[in-house]
Amino acid sequence: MAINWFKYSAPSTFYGLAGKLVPWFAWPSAILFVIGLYIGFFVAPTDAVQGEAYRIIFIHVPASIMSMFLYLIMAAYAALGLIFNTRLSSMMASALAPTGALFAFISLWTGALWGKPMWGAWWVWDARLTSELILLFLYFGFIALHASIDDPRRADRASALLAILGSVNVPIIYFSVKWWNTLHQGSTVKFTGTSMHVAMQQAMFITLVACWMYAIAMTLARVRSIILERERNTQWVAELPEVRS
Amino acid sequence: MNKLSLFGLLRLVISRDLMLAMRRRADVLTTLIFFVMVVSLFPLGVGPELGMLRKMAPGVVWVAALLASMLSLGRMFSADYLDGTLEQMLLAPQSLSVLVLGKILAHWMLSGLPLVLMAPVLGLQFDMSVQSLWVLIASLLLGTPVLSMIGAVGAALTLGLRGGGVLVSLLVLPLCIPVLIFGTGAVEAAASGMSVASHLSLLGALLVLALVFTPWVTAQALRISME
Amino acid sequence: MNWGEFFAMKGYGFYVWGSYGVALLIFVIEIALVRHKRIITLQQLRLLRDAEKEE
Amino acid sequence: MLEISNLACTRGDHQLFSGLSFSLSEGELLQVQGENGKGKTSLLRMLCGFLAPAAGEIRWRGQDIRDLDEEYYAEMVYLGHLNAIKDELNALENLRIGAGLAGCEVDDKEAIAALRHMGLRGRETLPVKVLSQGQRRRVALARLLVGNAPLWILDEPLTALDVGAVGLMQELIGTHLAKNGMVIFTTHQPLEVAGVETRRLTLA
Repeated sequence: MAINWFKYSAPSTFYGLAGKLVPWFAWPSAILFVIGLYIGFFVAPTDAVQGEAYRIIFIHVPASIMSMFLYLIMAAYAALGLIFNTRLSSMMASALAPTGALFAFISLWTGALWGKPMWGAWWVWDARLTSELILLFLYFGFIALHASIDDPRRADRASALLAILGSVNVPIIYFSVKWWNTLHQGSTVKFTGTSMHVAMQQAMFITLVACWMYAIAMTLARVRSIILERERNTQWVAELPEVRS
Repeated sequence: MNKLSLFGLLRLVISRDLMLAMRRRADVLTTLIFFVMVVSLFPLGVGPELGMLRKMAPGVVWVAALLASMLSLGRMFSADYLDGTLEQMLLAPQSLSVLVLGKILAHWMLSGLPLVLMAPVLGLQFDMSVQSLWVLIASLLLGTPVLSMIGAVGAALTLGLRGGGVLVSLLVLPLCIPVLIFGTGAVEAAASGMSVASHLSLLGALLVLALVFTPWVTAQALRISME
Repeated sequence: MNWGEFFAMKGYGFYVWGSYGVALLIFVIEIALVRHKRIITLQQLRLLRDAEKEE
Repeated sequence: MLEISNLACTRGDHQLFSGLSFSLSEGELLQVQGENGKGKTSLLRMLCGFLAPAAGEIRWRGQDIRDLDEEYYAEMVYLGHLNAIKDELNALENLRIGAGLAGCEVDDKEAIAALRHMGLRGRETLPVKVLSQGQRRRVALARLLVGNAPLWILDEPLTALDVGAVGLMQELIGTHLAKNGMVIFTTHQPLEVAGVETRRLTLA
C-alpha cells in the first residue's frame, strides 16, 4: 500500500496528524526516562574511576547527541523548505530550533557540573564542550535571525540559508577545535571508558530514546501553534473546533 | 557602446567601491583606529609583562582583527540597498556571484588589507619576533579575506533589518572560529619554532572553500533579502 | 541502601542532582512554554474571528 | 514579447491580486493603474524577478523569466522609486557605473551626450549631492538613453520632474516604441505619447 506522503505535507492535514501523534511520543518518553534512570541509578554499578559522579552521563550524553542531530535535522528541513518551497518544512525547522538549543544548554550545564568534581574546574576547554558551546551560538543565530525578520517567508528562507551554512561549518568547527585542543594539550573529557558496564550502556541508550521522543513530541506540539499562526486566514483554521468554540 | 565582460564587471564593481570609499575616507579610518585601539588596550588590561604579552600577541591581534572586520560589515550592502543600486545589481545581465565577489574583494581591500599592513606595527608592541611577525602577516593575509566572505553572507542575510549590526556579529562570529584557530595557531607554532606549513595550508584551504561557495551563497541571500 | 545515602551520591550529590534537576526544570519550562503558546495562539485566532464577524 | 498568465501576488497574509493575465508586444505602451496599495509596485517588482509570484507565470519570448535569468535581464531596464545614484559621485560617474552594471560599457562622449539630452548640460561633473531632486531623477532616467534593452519597466518615472522633463520623457518613450520597444509604467500623472495608444491595466 502506498501512503500518500504529500497529503501529510499540507499544513492542514499535518496539523491534525501532529495533534494525534504528540501523546504517542510524550508518554513513552516519560516512561522511558523513568526506566532508563532507574537502570542508571539502581542497576548500574558505581564507576571505578569516577565514582558516583559518572551518573550524569545518562542525561549529558543523550543531550549532546540530541543537540547535534537536531541541528542537522533542522538544517535539512530548512533546506527542503528553501529548495522545494514547502511551507511545512520551514515551519518544522523553526519548531525544532528551541528544543535543540535547550538540549545544547543542558549538555553544557551538565558538562560543567561533571567537570567540577572531575577536573576541579567548572569549565574545561575540551574539544567537545567547546564545540557544544559554538553549536549553541549557531542555534542562537538561527533563532535571532528568524525572529528579527517580520515577513515569515523571508525569515524562513534567510534562516534556512544560515542553517545550511552552519551545518556545513559544524564539522569544520569541530575539527578545528579538536586540533586547537590537542595543540594546547587541553584536557579531554572522556565519559565512555572502555570498561563501560552493560547496564550503563542500556541506561544511556534508553534515556537517549526517551530524549528523541521528547524532542519529537515538543516539536510536533510547537509546530501546531506555528501552523495556526501562519495559516490564520484560511478557511480550515476557522473551521477547527478549538477555534470555533 | 560595448558589452561588458565578466572581468570588466569585476573591475568596475571594485573600482566603484574603492572610489566611494575614498570620498568617505573616515569610514575606512575608523575601522583601522578601532583595531589599533583594541590591541593597545590589552597590555593596559593585563599588565606590561613582556613574556605574557608575547604569548598573548597572536590571539589578541587576531581577535581584534575579527572584531574590527565585523564593524564594517553593516556597510557592505546597506548603502546600495538604501539608494536602490542593489536592485540594479540584481538586474545585471552578468552573474550576480561575480558582482558580489567584486564587492567582497573591495570590502577586503578597505577593511582587511589595512589591518594586515598595520598588524606588524602592533606586533612590535607585544615584542613579537621578526619571524612571528612574518607568519602573522601571512596568516592575516590568508585569513582576513575569509572573514570578509563569511561576513558578506551575514551582511546580505541581515540587510535592512533593525539591529542588523549586532545581529550580523551574532551570525558571523561563530562561523569565523576556524579561521581564528588556524590563524593564531600558525603564529604560535612559529613562536615555538614548529612548522607553520600545516596551519597556513589549512587556512589556504578555508580560503579556497570560501572563495568557491560564499559569493554564490551571498548572491542567494541578497535575492532573499530583496523580496 | 537508604535514601539519605542515595541522595548524597557519595559526596557527588550536588553535581548529580544539580544536573538532573536543571534538566528537569528545562523540560518543565519548555512544556509550559509550548502550552502557553498554544493558548495564546488560539486566543488570537478567536479575537481575529470575532473582529471579522463584527465587520 | 512579454506574457503574463494567471499571476497572483500575496504580501504577508494579504492577497494583492490574482488571476492577472496580459501580454505586451513590440511597440506597445502599458500603464498599470490602481489606488495606493493595490500592488502596482509589487507587480513591477515581480516582472523584474525580485518577487516570486504566488501563482502564475511570467514569460519572456515564451520562456519563464526565472529560467532565463541573466538573458532576460540583458533585455530589460528597470527604474524604481529609488534612483540608484550615489551622492558622492558626479552625474557622469553615476551614469557610467549604472550602465556598467546593466552590462554595457559607455564612454565619456556617449554618457555626456545622454546627460545633455536629459537637460543636464554643465552639470555633468558636479557631485550629485548638489543637484535637485528633479535633476537626480534626470540622471537616473539618462540610463534609458545609453542602453538598448527592448523592455522598459518604469515605476513612477515622472516623480519630481518638471513640465519640460515630462515632455522629454514622452518623447523618449515615443522614440523607444517606434524602435519596437516595450514600455510598462505606473504613474499618477497623465502621460500620453503622441501616435501611440496607451493600454491600461487597472489593479483593483
